Amino acid sequence: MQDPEVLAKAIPGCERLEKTGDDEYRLKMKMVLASLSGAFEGKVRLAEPAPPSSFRMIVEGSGKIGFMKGDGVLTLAARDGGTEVTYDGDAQVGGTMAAVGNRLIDTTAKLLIKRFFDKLAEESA
Amino acid sequence: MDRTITVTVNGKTSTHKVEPRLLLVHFLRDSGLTGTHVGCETSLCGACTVEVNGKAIKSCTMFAVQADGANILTVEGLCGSDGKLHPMQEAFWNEHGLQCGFCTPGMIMVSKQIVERNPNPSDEEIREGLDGNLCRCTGYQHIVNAVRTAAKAGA
Amino acid sequence: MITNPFDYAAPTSLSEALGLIADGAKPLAGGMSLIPMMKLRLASPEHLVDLGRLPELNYIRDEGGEIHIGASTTHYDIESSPLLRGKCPLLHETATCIGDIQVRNRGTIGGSIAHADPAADYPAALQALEAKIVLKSSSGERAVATAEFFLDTFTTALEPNEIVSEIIVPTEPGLTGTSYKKFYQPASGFAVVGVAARVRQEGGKFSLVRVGVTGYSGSSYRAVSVEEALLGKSANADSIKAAAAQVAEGRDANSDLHASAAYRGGLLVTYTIRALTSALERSS
Amino acid sequence: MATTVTKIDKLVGKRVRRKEDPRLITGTATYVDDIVIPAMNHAAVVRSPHGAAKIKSIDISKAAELSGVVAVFVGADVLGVGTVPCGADLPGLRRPVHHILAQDRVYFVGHPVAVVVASNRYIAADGADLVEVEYEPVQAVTDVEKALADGAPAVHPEWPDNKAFTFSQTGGEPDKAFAEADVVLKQRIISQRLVPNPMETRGVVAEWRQAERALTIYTSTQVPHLARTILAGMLGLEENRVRVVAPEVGGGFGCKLNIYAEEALMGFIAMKTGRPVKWIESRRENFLTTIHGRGHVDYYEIAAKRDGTILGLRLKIIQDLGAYHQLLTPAIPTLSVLMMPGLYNFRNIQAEIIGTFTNCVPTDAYRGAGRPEATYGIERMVDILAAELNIDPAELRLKNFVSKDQFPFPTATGLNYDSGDYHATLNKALTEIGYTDLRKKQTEARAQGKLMGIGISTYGEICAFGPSPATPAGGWESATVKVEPSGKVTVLTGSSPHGQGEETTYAQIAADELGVPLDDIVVLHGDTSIVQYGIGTFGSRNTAVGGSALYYALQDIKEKMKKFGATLLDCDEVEFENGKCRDTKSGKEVSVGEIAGASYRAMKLPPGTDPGLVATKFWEPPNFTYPFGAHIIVSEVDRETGHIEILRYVAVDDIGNILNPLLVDGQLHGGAAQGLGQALWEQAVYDDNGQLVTGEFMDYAMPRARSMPWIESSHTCTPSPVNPLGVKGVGEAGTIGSTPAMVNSVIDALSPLGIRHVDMPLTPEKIWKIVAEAGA
Repeated sequence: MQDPEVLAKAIPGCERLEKTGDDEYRLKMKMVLASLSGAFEGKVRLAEPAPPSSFRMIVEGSGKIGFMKGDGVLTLAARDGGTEVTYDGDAQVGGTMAAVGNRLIDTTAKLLIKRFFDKLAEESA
Repeated sequence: MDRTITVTVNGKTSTHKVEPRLLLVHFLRDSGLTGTHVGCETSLCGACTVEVNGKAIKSCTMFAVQADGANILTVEGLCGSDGKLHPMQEAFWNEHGLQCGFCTPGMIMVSKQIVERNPNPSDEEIREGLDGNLCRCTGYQHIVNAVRTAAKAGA
Repeated sequence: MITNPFDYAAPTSLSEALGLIADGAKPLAGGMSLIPMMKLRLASPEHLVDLGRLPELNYIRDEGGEIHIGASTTHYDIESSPLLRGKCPLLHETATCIGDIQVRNRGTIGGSIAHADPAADYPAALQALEAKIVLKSSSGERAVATAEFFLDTFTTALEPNEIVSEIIVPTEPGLTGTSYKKFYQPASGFAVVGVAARVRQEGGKFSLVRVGVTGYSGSSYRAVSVEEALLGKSANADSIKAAAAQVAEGRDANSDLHASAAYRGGLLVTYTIRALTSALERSS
Repeated sequence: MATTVTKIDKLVGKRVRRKEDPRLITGTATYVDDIVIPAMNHAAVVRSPHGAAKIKSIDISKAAELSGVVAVFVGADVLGVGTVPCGADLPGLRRPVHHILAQDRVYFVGHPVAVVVASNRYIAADGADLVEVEYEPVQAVTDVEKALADGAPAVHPEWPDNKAFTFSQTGGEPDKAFAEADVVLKQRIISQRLVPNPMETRGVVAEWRQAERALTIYTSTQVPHLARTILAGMLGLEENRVRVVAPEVGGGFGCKLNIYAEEALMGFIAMKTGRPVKWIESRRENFLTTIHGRGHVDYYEIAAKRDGTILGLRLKIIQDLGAYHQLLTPAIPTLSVLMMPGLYNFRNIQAEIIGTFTNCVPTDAYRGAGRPEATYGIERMVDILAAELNIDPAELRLKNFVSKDQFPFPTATGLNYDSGDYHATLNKALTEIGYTDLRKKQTEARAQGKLMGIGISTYGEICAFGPSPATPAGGWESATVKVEPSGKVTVLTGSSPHGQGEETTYAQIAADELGVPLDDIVVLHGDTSIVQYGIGTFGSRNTAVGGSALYYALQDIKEKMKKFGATLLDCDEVEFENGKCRDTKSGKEVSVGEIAGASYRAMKLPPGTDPGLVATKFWEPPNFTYPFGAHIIVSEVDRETGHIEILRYVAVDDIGNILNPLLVDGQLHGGAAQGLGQALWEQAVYDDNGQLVTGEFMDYAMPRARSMPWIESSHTCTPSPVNPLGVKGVGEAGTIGSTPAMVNSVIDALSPLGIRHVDMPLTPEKIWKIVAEAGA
């Protein structure tokens, strides 16, 4: 799961993920959410590893339409013969994106996180 | 890329080449009808209100190409050919329904629609009707007075 | 605030429009959500297909127990339709709560639900009405239940080549009481929470209860647990109050500047009670 | 022989509908964006998306290559242009250098970084999107108290404590007063940041004529003459080469009492490119880059005797200045200090201001400018004291008011209140709302579990800015009266009204003084090439200062007309009345028109008199004026949702003489809307990274028609002795009076739950939480 290739596939709209250092990657992504779309550049950092059960992942990106930042701890646990991934953290979206309504920020961030996990589950299955 | 549109604005029909992304409000303003104003970009202030085919709409949230074939009325078209003010204009003047005047064309256009649809509106109905238009000067009280007065005068 | 450039087509037949959409063009309905996003350059579609010139999508028809509404029908048409006012008052009432006069004059029901803003008004009513949503593409059409249509924020069952073409709502027998109650966000007028209720009673007991919720979470939903808790129970304030407490069951609350998750939860219960109470009053 | 004189009805005091309205209601007025000059380009500004960052590089190549783009400028290109000025001066004030485009750092979201000039606004916007700026974000600080904490990020690295200045003032013997007090109450009170939001955003059109070395700047401003002087300096031009025109201005509320980077930038672009250029601020830009108002965290302490006698007030203001000083930024909180005594008789004050930098857009004058903050704080403290002492808040106020025989009243902060009868105003408001009955109703409502509140605010304010020593660029105003050869009258005023209606009120004054019909008078303003010089419109000063200048100019004109009249009538003594000079002996008359014609024809000049009928007066007011009033709001709180319903709003304002009640009502209603906006809905919220969360109308809740109550407005009248018109000023009264009345009303509603204070805005969520936590 800490494999950059897997991460690249799981991060919604990820176009490129380049290793820039220990546990640090440069990220290029295009977020598409219904009619909303925007390119972001930023970085992904993995920290506080406690293999195999948990690590912290920080995703930061910015682009013309705003910013996004996700920071959370992923925990893996064996369950019913599979692996259950849980996530505790939050995501922020800001900039021009916020201009269409603060009401959309939280729900959009949640949606992106959900997509990430769905994809992650798919990729690691 | 440009498209040709034919529109009737304040009774005059003409044909124009426009870029698809040209907003109706910019189209109108660029043609010299600068009474229609732009006050925001999120469709919440109503300063750009005009009538398209008899319906009050926000012209900053419509492309000129969408108005192809439409009949458009702006604040400049409210006066009679003799220059006589529309009763709603007259009421805004008499009741001091404006201060800086920037929101006024949009206010007048939407007020006209309020009274057309409800010839005898209560104050509450007037206030609801004005919900899509912001005014920072008047606190709305004189605008409500103006709409009520115009309605009574049969505007 | 100016959009990026785009190509524009305004087909006059639905099949032509669907062909363009199949080729990747973005449908433009009333534009009340899409155009502001384009102006802020948050959305930059390269091709727009204007659905505003398709008479095939603009109608309100009574077809034996159901009302069929074309997707291009504006909120104002719905608000002012005597047919809907008489036979589907919930949709009428909901339409009056949307935006403002200018937005209602231009915005369409199909555009609104396809956009799937989590705080839009119609979804609550459509959930409560168990409306069917007809989706069309150049390769065919299908009808989807409201509950299966709204999936998440801005996310619906629409495939990229599909558009919403029609909404089908039931006609209400006179004994059904309906109500839509909305707590307005003070700046934008969107629903912080909105609750649509639809009830019938027989012999002092609830014989039908439908509750649709918008604004509370990423997507609208039917509060089935409230419905089940009330069915067959005495039609009174106490039972409503007890059942309404379950309205958020299984849902994750949105949180924003205007309402934290906890406050939204409190509002939702209150508005569920108010909508059900008002619907009950209207049901006899 | 006696002639009967037909008495012409005076216009002053009448509800005269406005002369400016025909152009506004027909959509034919000219705002900045309505100005089109041949060959005009359009500019779009590239702005920082970060609250704080270093600029590592700017790549303009893609933008410059875009077809239709004429020029792109960045910080390095504008180093020759002067910096954005601050007219306020305080001892030890730290002044950040404020270039018109960012240099190596950005300090707030919206900070201008580059500008793209193109043949139309669409291409300019496309070009701006193509400018690539590489930033290295650094930690921002947006909360004013966090900015003062140890280890806070430095907004300006050269001043790590983020303090721009500290200021203190003491009046009387506050330490003694507090030592002797039976009761000392403390409260932290926030006046949150607000966005002025005039419906017309800012906008500039600049045109340079090289051969004449003449620059014309059309700008949506409240201060055209000041703008000319300052912009000329910034652009290295002599001021007589610069013409500034404030065309129709779509609202200002203080935010256009300023000099902005874009005004100089457009001048620079016009000069550099040789082509006219237009820039129109988007609403988004307006939220991010036009000044905000308020932004106080205040610490109050009130000292009183057990009988309710207020002894003194202490106040520490932590002022959120934002990242830079705009024109008056640091001066605004000093007005709060001046206002501290309110309408009350106590003589002991102690105040401290800590002017604090944050990574936010600067604060500056917004309707009321410092006075609403102070009035809100005082009126909250009086209510808190009333609750503590269990004294009725109306009674407590009446007990502590300065009484009408104490005027002129010197205050502990060094002001000299001109005139007033505070008891009369509050008593009138109490009568109109039926206070005694209302309190009984409230008791009944409470018994039924209802949360009903009655909120009183009695405010005073400092208006008619003002004596020149108290105003950064001079506080006088000017007027020219020209009686044209036909007898028609042109008035030029140095004030620059933009909605207040002085084209009408000044015409009323002139019509009455000269006895000519209103329609014969034209009032011109806002163009430095037409108007002599002037200060502008702000601080509720137009009628009191500009109107007085006009009044005196009219007296000069009348004197001169009398001389011509006597010559024409060939007599020694004439009276001037109702537009005619009359020989007091023969009763023979000549009209203004006849006199005017003769004065320009100049066939026969009175001894020692020059031809023509033009008079100019620059008038310096001897003092501020001090309007006051009492606002009472009745409200009810919905326990289940926290929603606040305004049941009644009674306002009694004393603004001295009233020239046009229709316009006065309009000013009060609009002011009240902005004040209620602060109390209930509006807030500029920055997150920790410097993003403005309420940066569009989507989230910044403006007062709307359906949210505003009906305002029952009436008046008492104590004419000001400071000016010949006896007026005090009304522009800010509604804003100042409404906010505390609203909050006091809601706190009164919540008082059975033990609540003494809640910070604004009183959002339903805050109220709901309080009710929920009280378990009620």
